[in-house]
Amino acid sequence: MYLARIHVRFKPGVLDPQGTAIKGALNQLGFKGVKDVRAGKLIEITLEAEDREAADRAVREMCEKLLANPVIEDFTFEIAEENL
Amino acid sequence: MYLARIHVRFKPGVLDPQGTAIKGALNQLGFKGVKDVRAGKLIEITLEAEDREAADRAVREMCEKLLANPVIEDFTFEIAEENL
Amino acid sequence: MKCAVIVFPGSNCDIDCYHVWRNVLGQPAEYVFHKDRFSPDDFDLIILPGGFSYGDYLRVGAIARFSPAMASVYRAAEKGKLILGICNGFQILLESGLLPGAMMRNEDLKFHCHDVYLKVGTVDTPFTNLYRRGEVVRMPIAHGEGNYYAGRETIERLKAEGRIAFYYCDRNGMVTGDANPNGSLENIAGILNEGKNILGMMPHPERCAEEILGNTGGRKLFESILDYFEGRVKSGRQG
Amino acid sequence: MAGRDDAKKLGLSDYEYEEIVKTLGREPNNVELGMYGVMWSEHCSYKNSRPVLKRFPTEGGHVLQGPGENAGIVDIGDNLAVVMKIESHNHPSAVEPYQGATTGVGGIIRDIFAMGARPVALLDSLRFGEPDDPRVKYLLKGVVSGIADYGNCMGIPTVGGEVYFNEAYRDNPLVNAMCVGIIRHEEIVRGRAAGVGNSVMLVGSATGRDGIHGASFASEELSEDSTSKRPSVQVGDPFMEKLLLEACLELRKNRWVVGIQDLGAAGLTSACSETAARAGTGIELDVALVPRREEGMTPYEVMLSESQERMLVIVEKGHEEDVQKIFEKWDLHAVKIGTVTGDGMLRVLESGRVAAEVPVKSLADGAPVMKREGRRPAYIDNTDIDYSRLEMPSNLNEVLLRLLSSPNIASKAWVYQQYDHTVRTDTVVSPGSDAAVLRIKGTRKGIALTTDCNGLYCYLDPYEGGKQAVAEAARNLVVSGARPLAVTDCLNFGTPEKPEIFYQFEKCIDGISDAAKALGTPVISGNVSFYNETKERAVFPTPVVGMVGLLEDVERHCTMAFKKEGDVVVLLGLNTDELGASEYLKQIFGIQGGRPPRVELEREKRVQQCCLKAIELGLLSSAHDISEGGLAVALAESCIAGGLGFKGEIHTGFRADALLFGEGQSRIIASLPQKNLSTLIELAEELGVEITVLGFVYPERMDITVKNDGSITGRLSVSLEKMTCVWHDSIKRKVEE
Ligand SMILES: Nc1ncnc2c1ncn2[C@@H]1O[C@H](COP(=O)(O)OP(=O)(O)O)[C@@H](O)[C@H]1O
Ligand SMILES: [Mg+2]
Repeated sequence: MYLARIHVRFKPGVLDPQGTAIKGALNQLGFKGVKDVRAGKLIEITLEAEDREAADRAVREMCEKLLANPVIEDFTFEIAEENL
Repeated sequence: MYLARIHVRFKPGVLDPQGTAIKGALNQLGFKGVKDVRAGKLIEITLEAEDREAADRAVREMCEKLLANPVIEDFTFEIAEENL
Repeated sequence: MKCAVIVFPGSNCDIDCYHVWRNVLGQPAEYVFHKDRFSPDDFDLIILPGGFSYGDYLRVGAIARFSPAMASVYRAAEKGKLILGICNGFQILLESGLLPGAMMRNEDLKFHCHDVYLKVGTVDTPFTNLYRRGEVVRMPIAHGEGNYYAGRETIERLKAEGRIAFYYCDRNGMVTGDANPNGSLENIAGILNEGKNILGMMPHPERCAEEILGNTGGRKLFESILDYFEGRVKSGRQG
Repeated sequence: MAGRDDAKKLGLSDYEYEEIVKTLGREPNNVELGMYGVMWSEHCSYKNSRPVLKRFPTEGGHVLQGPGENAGIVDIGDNLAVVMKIESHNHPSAVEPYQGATTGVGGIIRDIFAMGARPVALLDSLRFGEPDDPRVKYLLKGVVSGIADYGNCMGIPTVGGEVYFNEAYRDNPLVNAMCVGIIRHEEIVRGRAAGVGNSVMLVGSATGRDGIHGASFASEELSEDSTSKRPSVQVGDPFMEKLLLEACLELRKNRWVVGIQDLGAAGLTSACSETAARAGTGIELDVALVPRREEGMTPYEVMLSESQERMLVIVEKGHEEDVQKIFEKWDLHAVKIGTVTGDGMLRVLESGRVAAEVPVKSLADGAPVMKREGRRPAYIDNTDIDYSRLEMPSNLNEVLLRLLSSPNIASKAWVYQQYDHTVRTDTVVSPGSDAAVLRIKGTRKGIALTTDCNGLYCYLDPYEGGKQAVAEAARNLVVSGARPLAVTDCLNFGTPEKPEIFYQFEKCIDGISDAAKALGTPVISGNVSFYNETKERAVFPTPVVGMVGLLEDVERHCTMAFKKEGDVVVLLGLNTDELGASEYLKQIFGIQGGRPPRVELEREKRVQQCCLKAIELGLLSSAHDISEGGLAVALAESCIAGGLGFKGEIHTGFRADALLFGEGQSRIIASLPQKNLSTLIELAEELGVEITVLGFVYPERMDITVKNDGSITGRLSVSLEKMTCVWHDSIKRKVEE
């Protein structure tokens, strides 16, 4: 069993209204040191696969096909093996 | 400058309709090996702080006060030092 | 002129679109369930209605595009059939690549339900031919993610090719920042594909097509479609 | 076995525990006790309120279903009926505003489609502390976006409601949601487990551990450690509910459907015992058959889970697969979990082994009724104000602007523009006027909807306040052109064990009952929410009245907006010298006191008849009832809504501020073309209604001169632009700054 942790982020240059709002709220709460906030998605997938490489291939395909929108988003992921 | 990467997830047992919908879509797309999907948030914060410990303290407080909803969510984070 | 209204799980403007085409325009309409396929020749117009297909989970419109009915929509699109995506339907068209760009959350992160003014950007299309160029039309919006985004190049192309169907504007037709309800680039409210047989728009013409609703600004859009089609039938150019 | 101490932890008294032992003839086990704990909580059993609720008028020519089912039903002719109900989700929303509100909306929608009706509208009635408090802002934003996200996704327009701000609600916000459906008579389904041998099926979401003991939680005061009760908070999934809705509406078309019941508070326990109790049957079910979201759940947890988006369906034996087929189409599961029995027991098995066995009647209807005594609170007799000591403000323009920007009077657009109120293309009058009006496609008819209640009035005089809530609701419908039909009510109060609170409760109900009788609007459904109390402080008594009215011809609807320059503006009803409990006293003098305005029901009825008749005859251009802020604010609202002004002169024997800002009841301002005036005056005289010409619709400004015996006692002159500006953005400015 594999556990994939996927990060989906807005591409550089794409405005991130949610990140901006969070930054505003943090500053208002008194966190003055906050310079920048980016909001993205965390998607964690438990999957069965032949081996690590197959898992890797599958997850990449999932990201490309569904999990990230290439017009506005980038993705990265890491995969860990799980013993259940 | 520090870069904090924060993960916010639903607590175990809390309904995650988004994760369920993604899993359904992946299965429908033919990714049969997918056993479970959990959807969460990724928040990345660039902040200034005295030192690592101060950054750590600040980020923890942000999570508790704003970024995670303690009623239904847990958070974890990691902090890296950035040279700008 | 036969219209298909696609019903995705979570669609909720399907009955409204059906109602307008069937009862207001008096034309045949049918629902097509997302699990069903159809042939490109079965319908002359396909409407992708508003709503929250698949709960809008992950990204608006992202999951709907894989449904069997959408496979038929792609084929119909290729054959030049008219396709109208309203609100969530527009979002699905973007996700499926039938229209360029992407949709983001409204700039203020809030859902917006109110009337807006639209400036008609082009009248040289099957969907807008009865409007006057530059005409100001009032229509309701109701969305949380109508903040249109595309790369510079795409935007320039849309403009150059006359593919921006509607801009958000003020009551005098001025395209200003204040008149932009959601942060959409260039105040874009609706765009066309290259062939101009596909229109995606955030405002809801089906919600303003009857006197009793206090606004008939959207009715001309449906009448344009019918007019275009009947013109083609007459001149024998159908198909 | 479970003993007295366990009972106490579940909120059951020693006496109640004894009753349970007597009924069972033995000590209950842990599962059984848990089931009693929730079913006998106030939230499910109404044990404190039931005897008082009997005072409501619940019958009338149009009522097809009164209280006791999932929702009430009232006939509107053409073989159609309106299904409606209102419900509170106060406690969950205080802890987690977003999820609390979403699940509240989800729950009330299920009540409507459980009856077989398609939900066509939502309304929300909200109360918060003062909006400059950061915690209040957080609650308000969370609640509003929760309601929006759920209702919008369901495709049900949220067309009306209220928002009030008062310190009294600071720690206990009130979140009441009302849902309205339309149904053909033959499609009505009831929540009954009839027919021994029939199958009991569970449909919709899988069951998890969420919300266990939610009902008991709603039956307690909030305390510091309410936040540690957090597992009681459930997460809503509107997408799932949308599928469930469509599937259930397909299901209802079949004759073999015996009953449908939503799973709300107390989950399976409540759904099974109530459906069986209504039909006089029993149910045997096996928890092992219940689809789970989590592993290792005990029978206790399965029976008490309040996981959302689930329904119980009772079908004739042999039709289980037909049900499954319908649900499969919508990618939902439908599982047979049990059978209707004839022995009157709710028998819970776990893989065949008996885990609990309890008589359904005792669970559903057996909670010992508490005979509470009310005691008139001392404060009620100390609210008098010596008005002569209040100095008349020198600048009435400033007073008016101050009132228009008060969050209780200012535009609620910041709230309702987050709600989709135009989906379904039936919304003829959108939020922002007195009542929402919806057309009914395929007919000429329309319905009008509103919710109303002034908590301060109810606090200062519970009986008058209760009456006023009904009178105002009816008036809001009438000015929209609708004949009031029926009431659904949500009674929000403090802790009923306190005699002063119970007094408020009883008196409010008496007031509602008397007004409902007088106006011919029976109470067909409702909900009670007690324990809205923290740190010794209770909310204002807040009996929210939801009302539906009928327009035979929806084209003949009316709004409050002035329509045309030159129209005459008239007052129907009498101005009274009543400043008590007004927003004016609160905003300008910081006083929340005095006697609230009295409703004289006979006059109210006549004024309403006159207005309705005038609208039906097509005499009026606009009509608007006078409520918070009084005559001046009502005129300003008609100006703002129409983008026009007003100019007039008003004669009075009493103080100018009482005339302009007093909240005397049974008054309506209307505008009409000059040529209709004489007909209107005749009509008013015929019906014995006072009518006064106030002035005319003008462009751009509102100018009012108040005269007493020929001499000027007050003057208002404000530009439309100024009024619009302070009124329009006030809430947004307060909440978002
Ligand atoms: N929470 C809300 N949700 C939807 N509409 C609301 C809400 N609060 C107020 N409104 C709308 O704003 C308008 C004014 O509300 P209110 O001042 O309570 O009216 P009234 O005094 O006539 O009862 C009404 O149309 C009402 O439906
Ligand atoms: Mg009113």
